[in-house]
Amino acid sequence: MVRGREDSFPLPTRRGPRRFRRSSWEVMMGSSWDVTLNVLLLALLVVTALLAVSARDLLAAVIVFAVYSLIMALTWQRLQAPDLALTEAAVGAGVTTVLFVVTIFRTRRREEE
Amino acid sequence: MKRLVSLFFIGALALLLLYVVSRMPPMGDPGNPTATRVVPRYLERAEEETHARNVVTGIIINYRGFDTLGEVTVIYCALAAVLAVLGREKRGRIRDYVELSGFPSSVIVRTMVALVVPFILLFSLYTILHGEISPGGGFQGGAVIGASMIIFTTIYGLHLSSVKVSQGLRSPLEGSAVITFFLVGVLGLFGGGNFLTYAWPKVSQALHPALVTWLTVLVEVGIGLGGAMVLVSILFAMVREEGADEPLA
Amino acid sequence: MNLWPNLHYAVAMVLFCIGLYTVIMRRNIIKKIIGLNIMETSVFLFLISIGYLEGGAAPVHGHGVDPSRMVNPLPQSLILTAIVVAVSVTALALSLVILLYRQFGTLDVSRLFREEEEAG
Amino acid sequence: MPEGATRSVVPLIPVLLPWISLVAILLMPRKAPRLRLWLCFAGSALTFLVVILMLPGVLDGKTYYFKLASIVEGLEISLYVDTMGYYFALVLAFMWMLATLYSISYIDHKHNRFFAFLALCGSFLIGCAFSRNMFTYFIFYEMMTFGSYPLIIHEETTMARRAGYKYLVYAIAAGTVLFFAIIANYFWGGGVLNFEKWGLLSLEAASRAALLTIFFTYIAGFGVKAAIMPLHGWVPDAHPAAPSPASALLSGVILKAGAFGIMRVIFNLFGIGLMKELGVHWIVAVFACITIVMASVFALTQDNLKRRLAYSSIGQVSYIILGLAMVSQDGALGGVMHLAHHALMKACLFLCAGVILAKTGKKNISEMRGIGYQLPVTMICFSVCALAMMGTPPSVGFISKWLLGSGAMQAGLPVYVVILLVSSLLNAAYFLPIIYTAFFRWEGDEEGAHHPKLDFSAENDRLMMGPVVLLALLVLVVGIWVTVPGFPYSLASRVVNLVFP
Amino acid sequence: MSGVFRHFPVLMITLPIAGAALMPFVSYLRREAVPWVSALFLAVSGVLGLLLVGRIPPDGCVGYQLGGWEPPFGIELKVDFAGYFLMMVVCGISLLALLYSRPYIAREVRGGRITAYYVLFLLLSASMMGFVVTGDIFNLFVFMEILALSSYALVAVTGNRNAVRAAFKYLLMGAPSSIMVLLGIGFLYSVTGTLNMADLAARVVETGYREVLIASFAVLVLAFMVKAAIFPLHLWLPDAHSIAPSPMSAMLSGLVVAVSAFAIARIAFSVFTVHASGLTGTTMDALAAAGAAAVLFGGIMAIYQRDFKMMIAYSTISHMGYVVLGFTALNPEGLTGAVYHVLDHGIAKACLFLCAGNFIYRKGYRRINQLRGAWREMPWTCFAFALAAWSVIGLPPSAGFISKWYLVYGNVKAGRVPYAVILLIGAILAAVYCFRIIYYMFFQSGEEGAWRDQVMDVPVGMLAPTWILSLATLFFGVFSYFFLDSLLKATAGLLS
Repeated sequence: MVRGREDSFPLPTRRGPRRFRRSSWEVMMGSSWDVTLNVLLLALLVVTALLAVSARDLLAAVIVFAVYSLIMALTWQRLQAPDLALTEAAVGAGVTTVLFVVTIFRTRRREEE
Repeated sequence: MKRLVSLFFIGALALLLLYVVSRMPPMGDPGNPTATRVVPRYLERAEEETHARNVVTGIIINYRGFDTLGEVTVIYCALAAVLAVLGREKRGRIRDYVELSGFPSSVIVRTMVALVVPFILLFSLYTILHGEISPGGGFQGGAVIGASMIIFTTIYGLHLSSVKVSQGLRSPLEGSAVITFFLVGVLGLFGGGNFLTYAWPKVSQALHPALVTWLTVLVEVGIGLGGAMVLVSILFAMVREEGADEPLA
Repeated sequence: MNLWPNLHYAVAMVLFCIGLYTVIMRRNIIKKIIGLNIMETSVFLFLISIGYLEGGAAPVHGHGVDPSRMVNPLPQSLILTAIVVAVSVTALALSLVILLYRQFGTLDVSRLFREEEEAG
Repeated sequence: MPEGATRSVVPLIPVLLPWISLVAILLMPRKAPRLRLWLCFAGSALTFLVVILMLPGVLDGKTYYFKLASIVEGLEISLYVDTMGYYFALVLAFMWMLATLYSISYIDHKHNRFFAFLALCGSFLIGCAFSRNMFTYFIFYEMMTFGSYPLIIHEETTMARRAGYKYLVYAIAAGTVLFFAIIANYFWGGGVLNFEKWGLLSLEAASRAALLTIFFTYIAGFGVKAAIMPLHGWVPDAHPAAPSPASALLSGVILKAGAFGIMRVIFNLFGIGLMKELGVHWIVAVFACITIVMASVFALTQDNLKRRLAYSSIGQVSYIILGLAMVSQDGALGGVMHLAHHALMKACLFLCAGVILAKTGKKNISEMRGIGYQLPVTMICFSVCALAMMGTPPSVGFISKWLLGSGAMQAGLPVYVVILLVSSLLNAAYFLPIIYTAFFRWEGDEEGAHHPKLDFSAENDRLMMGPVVLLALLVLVVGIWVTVPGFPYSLASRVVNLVFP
Repeated sequence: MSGVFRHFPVLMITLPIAGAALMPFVSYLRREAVPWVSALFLAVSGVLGLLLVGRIPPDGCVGYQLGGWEPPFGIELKVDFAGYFLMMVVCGISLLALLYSRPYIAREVRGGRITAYYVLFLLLSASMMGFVVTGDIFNLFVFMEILALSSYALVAVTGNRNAVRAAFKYLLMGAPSSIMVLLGIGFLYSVTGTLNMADLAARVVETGYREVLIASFAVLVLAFMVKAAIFPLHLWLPDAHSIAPSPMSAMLSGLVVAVSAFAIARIAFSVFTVHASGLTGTTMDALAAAGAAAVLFGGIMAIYQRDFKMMIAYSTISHMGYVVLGFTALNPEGLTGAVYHVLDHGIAKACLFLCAGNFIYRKGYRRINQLRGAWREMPWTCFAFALAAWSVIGLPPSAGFISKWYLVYGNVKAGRVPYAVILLIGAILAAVYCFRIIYYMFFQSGEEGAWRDQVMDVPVGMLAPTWILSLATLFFGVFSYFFLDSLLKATAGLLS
């Protein structure tokens, strides 16, 4: 039953995986702006993550984490996931950050040595 | 030493994962299993089956509604958990709260927030109600509401906001998401279908689009309200003054 | 191993390991929770990029997009659920942190557990 | 459903009857303690009666079968009365009745606990005797093992506690080994453990190595209860620690449960044919011989009476094992009969020791000079049984030793006869001094003082003296009129004729 | 299964959830009605479950398509006999623990949080029921998260420092493992493109991408090992289980870890069909080794404990090893042993923890050597404890004996005699630590004033659940033949 349903939607067979590997390369190299933007966002993700992890001032870490979430939202937007971008912006960057901030205000701001 | 060992292990893990990733089907390839297996049905049929133009919403609310029931249960559970850990504020005990001082709240900011918040709320309402047409949906809207409440709180302090969104308003609405979802599911049973069936077999085909749409909107609204209230309650529970617990009963 | 076609996956894995490292190694518990969130978001990124389709469009009908050119909506819906789960866990963890700080006056894991040795 | 068996509820009755005692203990008003105890005795007596009533049927070769529960195919909890099981049941029901009677006046504190667990053990033991397969046997056996723990530590002295701890350790280890043996048997033996055949396993069904594993794990598992050296460690501690009726049951019946298990293994599960094929029974026999000799030697060195008796029990139970292990008809007959005979003798001896302890408070043999004049009847019964242990005719001990000897000859191994003679000499060496001290020594005998007069005043307690005298008489009667139906020979010979077609 | 009965499983899962959502109203009306109402909800789903008796075919399973969407597209509940069995176990034990909580919890939990306690309790049991019968792997993840959240919070609910610390430790190990589950699901999805377990089972065999599949299985097993506290990853368990309020410890130790261990079996057998795809061999061997280590480690640690709740917690670690060794034997007997062990271990452990709760409630004692002579004052509790310990050791005729029989037999049949021996050694260790307590309770007399001479046991409201559980161990031992045939069929079906 499942199969039948699947077969009823023939897929574009002109691009098999093998040819695709090359063509993906072409696509990525061809539209260099997209590629650079993607790579830039991913690099920023790693950088912000490392910063958020390594900052000794917890508040700063949280803010950097909010930035990380925003970049994540951007990445997802570029991955054609607008719902998630919206959610991450509202939840990841908004609610989570505020929760962190509240916690820091209730506890202490700096890591102890 | 311990540091080095764990670094080593995590590095090894990273290499392993990267290796696995390198053996995965290439990203974005129309030919890879994820694109060919179940999805085409969703993409082709979602519109006439779930009457939601936004396929994601269709899947969330309809195809995989049970997951979303679980999702709302999770966030309700989170609220219960936070309350079990920190305790809930007494009804109308405003002095339990502390100011979230530390943010500059000049006149400009206050007026700006006062002006902006209503629009945010409007936007979130739009997000909720148009979930099945455009990106967004119940929980996003709820999160936005919650976020706006939280901004309002951080600027105007809990005194005011706790009056505006009092516990008497919140506590009935917190469970609304779960209850709405459960009721819709049970209605599905009475409609002659399975649990969480939206297009009731007992109702004539002609009415199905309206029925499904309205049920979807109902669920979305429930999720939105519930999510927002839960988020706000969690925040309020977290900023409570310590020692404001009820005595041991 | 050629990671270029799967760059998003690779970055997700790297972030996952960063988060894991934080959870395991950092002594400050708020840092641990930040690491937890980084792990979660990395996995979300992973799943979403699994659902990505080269040159695809957002899975929303009505803009005249051919359904076979839409990205995979299933991971997106899963992740939507998972984000909610993540924020719930974070909220609970943070409230635990508040309570711990009330009772121990420290956010440092080593101090918490040193005291445990004394207690037990 | 074993072929030829009549499905009936009869086997269940003696298993359930002892619970009357429990109900009595639980429900009887606290004001009437003696009444409670008598009800316990009534329960045990009824049990014995029911077992006796089954005798004619069993002598006609009837077998009864009752199914309690079936776990899965081939693995059921069911009762089954064949001659062998009935034989054991008869012995233990009798012993247990006498022990209960004796306890009524012997036990002086915590009656409820003691009698409750006495009843439980009786029920479980009869369950062992009547169990249809090794699975059921194991279940009852384990429950019996742990049910007898409170009997051993009843006194709650440090010594008793240490003994109980040792007992538990041995019992748990043995139970685990046994469990493994049963699993292995179930897996390699074709998924059935039933007793009704004479020889269930075969070299066709399982490899030799597997069979050897099963056999020796079984022997090790049951050997702890049957006190085969070097697994005997708990016995010499448990017997002196336990109150005398309990030790009488211990060496009279509970040790025999292990021996009976080995009997089931050799006769029913493996079968004589397979035993001969495997040809490893001599190893068991060697262990048995070592136990017989060593136990007697240890017994020589003991001054505590019950401890000496305990060591003698270790040796005597190994007679049974030896009889089974020399795979010959008379040997088997002797072994099977010795199960009952030794129960009679040793129970009597322990009960005498109990009387001595209760009336004079003396534990050690060195203190017992002239005790034969304070407790004449007791010491006469003691002497009778002691002589029987040495194998002097006319007594049960003589019968079983004679049969074992001829069995050794049949098996063509006269060395066993030598062993038996040596052990008889050793028995004499550790029993005669007791009698000598009791009757031919007295206070100031070196000074030529005349021996004290006999006084029977101390032995006025009928509840205690009754069982002692009865057992002593039986030792003689059963030894003289051997073939009376219902006496051990009538049943044991049937068993052996079935085993050796 | 036809007619209205189709809907019962899903109702069993969702009714307690709805009840949890209604609980704030109830507490707003009458705070003291909360326990009874929540018990009512659980009881109703229990009754629904009982009505299903005989309607679940022992071989094969009943699928229920939520929203009427056929399997690969919608979510499906797959109620096979083993799942149904576990559902009933969860329901029964939760109900008893819930009833027990009513008198007990008021001592330990602040007034306002009692409602939250019951809400979390309902969510916990509902999520476990969903967890064992869901046929969709992401749905499994969702239920696992509800389960995890509610257990973290319930460990900390008393709010005393050690409890909060234990809960945080639990969270720090539990949350990453949840994320790893999601990662594993991602791997699995990326190469199969589906989430339904049956569909996955079909796809896993067809598709290539061996490395990815192996990686996903390893990640999933690792994650669930944390949840089930299999030996090297057990660190959170002793604190959490010993410090949580006793009915909670009963739930956590009796059900939560066991259900997680069952999830490993579920994934191994009904997703990565073990025999069909040779992907799981190494991981399963490693898992079995870990299980064996757990048996020994847990048992030995339990012997050295001074706090009896701690001891029971370590014994749980050892028994999770039993379960793992059972289903890694990869034959119906072993799997049956594992499932049945989940049952009887659940009952016995719950009973032990409730007994411990009784001691704490009445005397506030937590140390083992304080139990000397306990039976003079609390005979009923002591007898219940002894019965449950009997089953934990696995002595006949308790239920533990039956499951031990099948576990050892399954391992022998799989030719893994060393593991069988390890199981038996585990039983010996159990005997050591259980008999020590039994000996203290019955055959020793504590220091003066530790225990009164007249009987003063806990109130009936607490005694009844304890005794029902302790008698249940005997019942499921003696009448095990009611279930075992069907279980053997079911597990054979699960394996083939």
